[in-house]
Amino acid sequence: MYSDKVMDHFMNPRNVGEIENADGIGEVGNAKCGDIMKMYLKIDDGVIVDVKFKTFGCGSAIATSSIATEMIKGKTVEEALQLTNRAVVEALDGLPAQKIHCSVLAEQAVKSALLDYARKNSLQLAGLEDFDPTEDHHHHEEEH
Amino acid sequence: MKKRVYLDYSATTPMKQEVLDEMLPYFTEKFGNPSSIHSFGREAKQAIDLSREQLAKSIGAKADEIFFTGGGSEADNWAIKGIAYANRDKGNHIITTKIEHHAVLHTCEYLEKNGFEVTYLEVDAHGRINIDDLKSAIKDQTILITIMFANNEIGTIQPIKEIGQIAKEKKVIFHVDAVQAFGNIKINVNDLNIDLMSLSAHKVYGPKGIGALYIRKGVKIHSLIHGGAQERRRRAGTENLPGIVGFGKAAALADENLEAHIQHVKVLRDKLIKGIMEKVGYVRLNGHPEHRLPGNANFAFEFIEGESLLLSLDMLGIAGSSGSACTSGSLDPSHVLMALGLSHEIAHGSLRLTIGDFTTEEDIDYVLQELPKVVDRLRQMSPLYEKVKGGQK
Amino acid sequence: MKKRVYLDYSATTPMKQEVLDEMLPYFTEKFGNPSSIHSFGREAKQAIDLSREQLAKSIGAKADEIFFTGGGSEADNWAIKGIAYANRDKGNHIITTKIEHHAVLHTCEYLEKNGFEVTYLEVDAHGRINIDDLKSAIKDQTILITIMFANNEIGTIQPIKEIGQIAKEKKVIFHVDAVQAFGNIKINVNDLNIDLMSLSAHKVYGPKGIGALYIRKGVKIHSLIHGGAQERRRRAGTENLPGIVGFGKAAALADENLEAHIQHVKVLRDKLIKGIMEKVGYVRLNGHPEHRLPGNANFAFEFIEGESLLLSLDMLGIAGSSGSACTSGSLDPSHVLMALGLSHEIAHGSLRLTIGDFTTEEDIDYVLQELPKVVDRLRQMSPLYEKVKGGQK
Ligand SMILES: Cc1ncc(COP(=O)(O)O)c(C=O)c1O
Ligand SMILES: Cc1ncc(COP(=O)(O)O)c(C=O)c1O
Ligand code: FES
Ligand code: FES
Repeated sequence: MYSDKVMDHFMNPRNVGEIENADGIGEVGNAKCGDIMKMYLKIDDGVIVDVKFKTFGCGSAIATSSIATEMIKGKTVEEALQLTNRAVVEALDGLPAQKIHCSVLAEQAVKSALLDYARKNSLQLAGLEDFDPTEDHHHHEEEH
Repeated sequence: MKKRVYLDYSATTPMKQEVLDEMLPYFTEKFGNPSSIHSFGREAKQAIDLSREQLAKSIGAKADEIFFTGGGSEADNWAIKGIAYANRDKGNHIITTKIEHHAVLHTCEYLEKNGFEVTYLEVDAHGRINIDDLKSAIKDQTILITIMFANNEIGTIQPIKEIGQIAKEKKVIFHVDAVQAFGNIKINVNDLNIDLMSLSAHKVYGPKGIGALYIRKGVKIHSLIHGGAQERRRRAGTENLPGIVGFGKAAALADENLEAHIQHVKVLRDKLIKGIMEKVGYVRLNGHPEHRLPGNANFAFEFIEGESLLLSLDMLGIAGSSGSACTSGSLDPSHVLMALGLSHEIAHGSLRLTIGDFTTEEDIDYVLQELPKVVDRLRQMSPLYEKVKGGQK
Repeated sequence: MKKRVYLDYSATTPMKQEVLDEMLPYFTEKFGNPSSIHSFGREAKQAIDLSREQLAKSIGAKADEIFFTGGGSEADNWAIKGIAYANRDKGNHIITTKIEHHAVLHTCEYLEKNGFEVTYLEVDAHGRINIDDLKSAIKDQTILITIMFANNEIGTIQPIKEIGQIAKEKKVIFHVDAVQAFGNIKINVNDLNIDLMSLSAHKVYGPKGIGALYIRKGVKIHSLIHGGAQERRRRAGTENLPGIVGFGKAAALADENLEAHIQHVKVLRDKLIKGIMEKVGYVRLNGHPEHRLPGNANFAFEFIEGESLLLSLDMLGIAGSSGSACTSGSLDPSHVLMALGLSHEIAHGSLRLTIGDFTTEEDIDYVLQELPKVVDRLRQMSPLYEKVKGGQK
């Protein structure tokens, strides 16, 4: 069902936890849908120097959060904004069709934390103009 | 090899060696078509007759009231559609519950699209229907009551005897999905006033792909599968000979061993429940405390999600199941857990562990040792648990 | 032990040892429910995926166009009812033939009682339809053409390619009952423009109680068995795991060995036909002389009745079948033989001997030695024969 990469990130998730006095915190999803992702960013000079997450969700939700933190750690804010759910899926060697939305959630969580950072620092970040972290992206696609 | 602990007996069971031994000759040697009049056909026919008797005996029915099907789902579909269409002139109303298996629910929904009206009875927090609700749901147009004997997820057993009594008084046909109950509860279709009953072999250490529908003599029903004259013209198709032989044997074994089986699984199940309740916080037992299948344990662990729990257990060789939406690929968690009134979050964190004849005390000890650690690890990752620890809850 | 010569391969086949070997682990060890996400479930799922590919490959389809069923009859019922109800808004007319298997005919008759109109095409003396008849039967309301690939009694093969071409031109869905043809004729669903096709494992040395429906991608169909999400939500019920594994293997073997199989059975069949024609008088071959299944021989012996013929052969260990009414317990002889225009008497005297992979030349020699004696003995008892001998005919 899941690739070895997914299982690795699920069983040994990287960067689990919280950051005190984080520069940006994002939370997406809701428990009703069965998944909540919370992302903490420490940002220094426009560079993400530390990132932590907590996730309530399925194996793929945990794995996507984990790999997303790895993918943005050490990157600039602008680079992190380029993270797409597709890139997350590729980095995990694929996800089952009905689990793609978990990767969307990971992208949203990162963006939502960056938005928080931007607001706190009164910055305008290109790519976040239309971003609405409360939008429901939990679509379980049906297989036919 | 890695340790493997199978605790998903309600999903399916391994076949017993005695059942396989019984079936083996019918694949390559005694392979005749039971409809054929030559010796190959006759020996096949005899084997089927014997199985039919074994099955009938195990539920207190007559052999000619047993009709073999391709499984429990076919039996449910046949019973419900077959009765609905055969009694269309009498009425169009069907009564069932909110916690039936999908084979019943989706069949009822299909009938709703085709001119039938269906009442889905609510259940209480433990998953039992209220008898008064049933009574008041019955009306002149009611042609069928279809209620499961015991639920596959939470194990809750319905008051079948009372329901049967009411159905009889009101002259409404009563179908029971006993796929989970069979082999776990003594069933006598006459004592319970059951008119039709669905069974499936793979839940009782028999083969997959074979089931049966008990149809009380005199009950008018349409066929679901038309064609040849098999099963006394009611269910067409060359008989699944080894499957039927295996089902007969499995039913006979289940009947013989019923008491010992119940005792064995109940002791282990109770140990499991007690252990988990002691070792893990924020956990509850779903389903009825007493009126439940002897081998069923269904827990709701707060703050975590079922699929990640299952996957973690699977890495440890422990096989269970969950009513989480993430497992099924559908948007909502199990309709059964929702019908109990559980919140989405709680329903998401459900874990069903079902115990069977091959489960050992060591298996349970292993689970009691590993499961609390897994729950803890996942909770450490959960943003919901954070709040509890932080005293926000 | 008494000699036993099985010549009823069209009724059912013994399973091949290779098929059984493939199935065996899935009863007691790899017994998981394919819907479960744990390791037991995943290994089951993988096995099913492989079988689906084997089956798809053998008919030139894609794996996701194969849906497993509980047998050939279920596949026929599903295809016909499922297409009829899913296309009810487009029309209510179905075209079939007079010589279909009962799984098709009785399903069509059932639909006739429920608002559909069915045209039953005539066949010629050899059992083939006339393509012009088909063309003129198609009208605006026609939603389905269902015609069997090869007939189970007389072995006659229909002009499936031409029919598929017409169906495609007229945009009518085309279902083929290929239960008898599969494994005996190379079939490619794309070359033949087949939209749906029914298969059954037990006719090709696979297990009983498992079949499949090929459904071309994009074809809209209702479910016959509602419930769980198995078979991509189209056919509910816990999968018959060992059955599916066995069917996959049987299909792969049939595909690999097709040429050798055809060669083997055809040589023996031709020897049988030639021998009988030479040794017995007043006999004819039913079905088409060339367009027929390689293993099928169907004789009409005048002046005698099929059941007594079968019983006599059975005493000698020879297993065959007959279209005689006395065999089936119904009043009329086989609808297939009647559709050929045979008189009742002739139809009554029919004997089908079908040859398979395990048939040997000695088997045929034995039949050629015994059958003429049996026919003769029965004729000596027959008042009809008396008249012939007396020169009254
Ligand atoms: C042409 C044909 N169609 C359908 C069937 C039904 O298949 P099954 O016996 O697997 O239900 C058979 C055989 O019985 C057959 O010969
Ligand atoms: C209560 C209940 N009904 C019906 C079924 C369907 O039986 P089968 O899987 O044999 O089709 C099941 C099991 O899957 C069940 O648990
Ligand atoms: S969190 Fe529900 S599918 Fe991933
Ligand atoms: S002659 Fe006896 S049933 Fe036909």
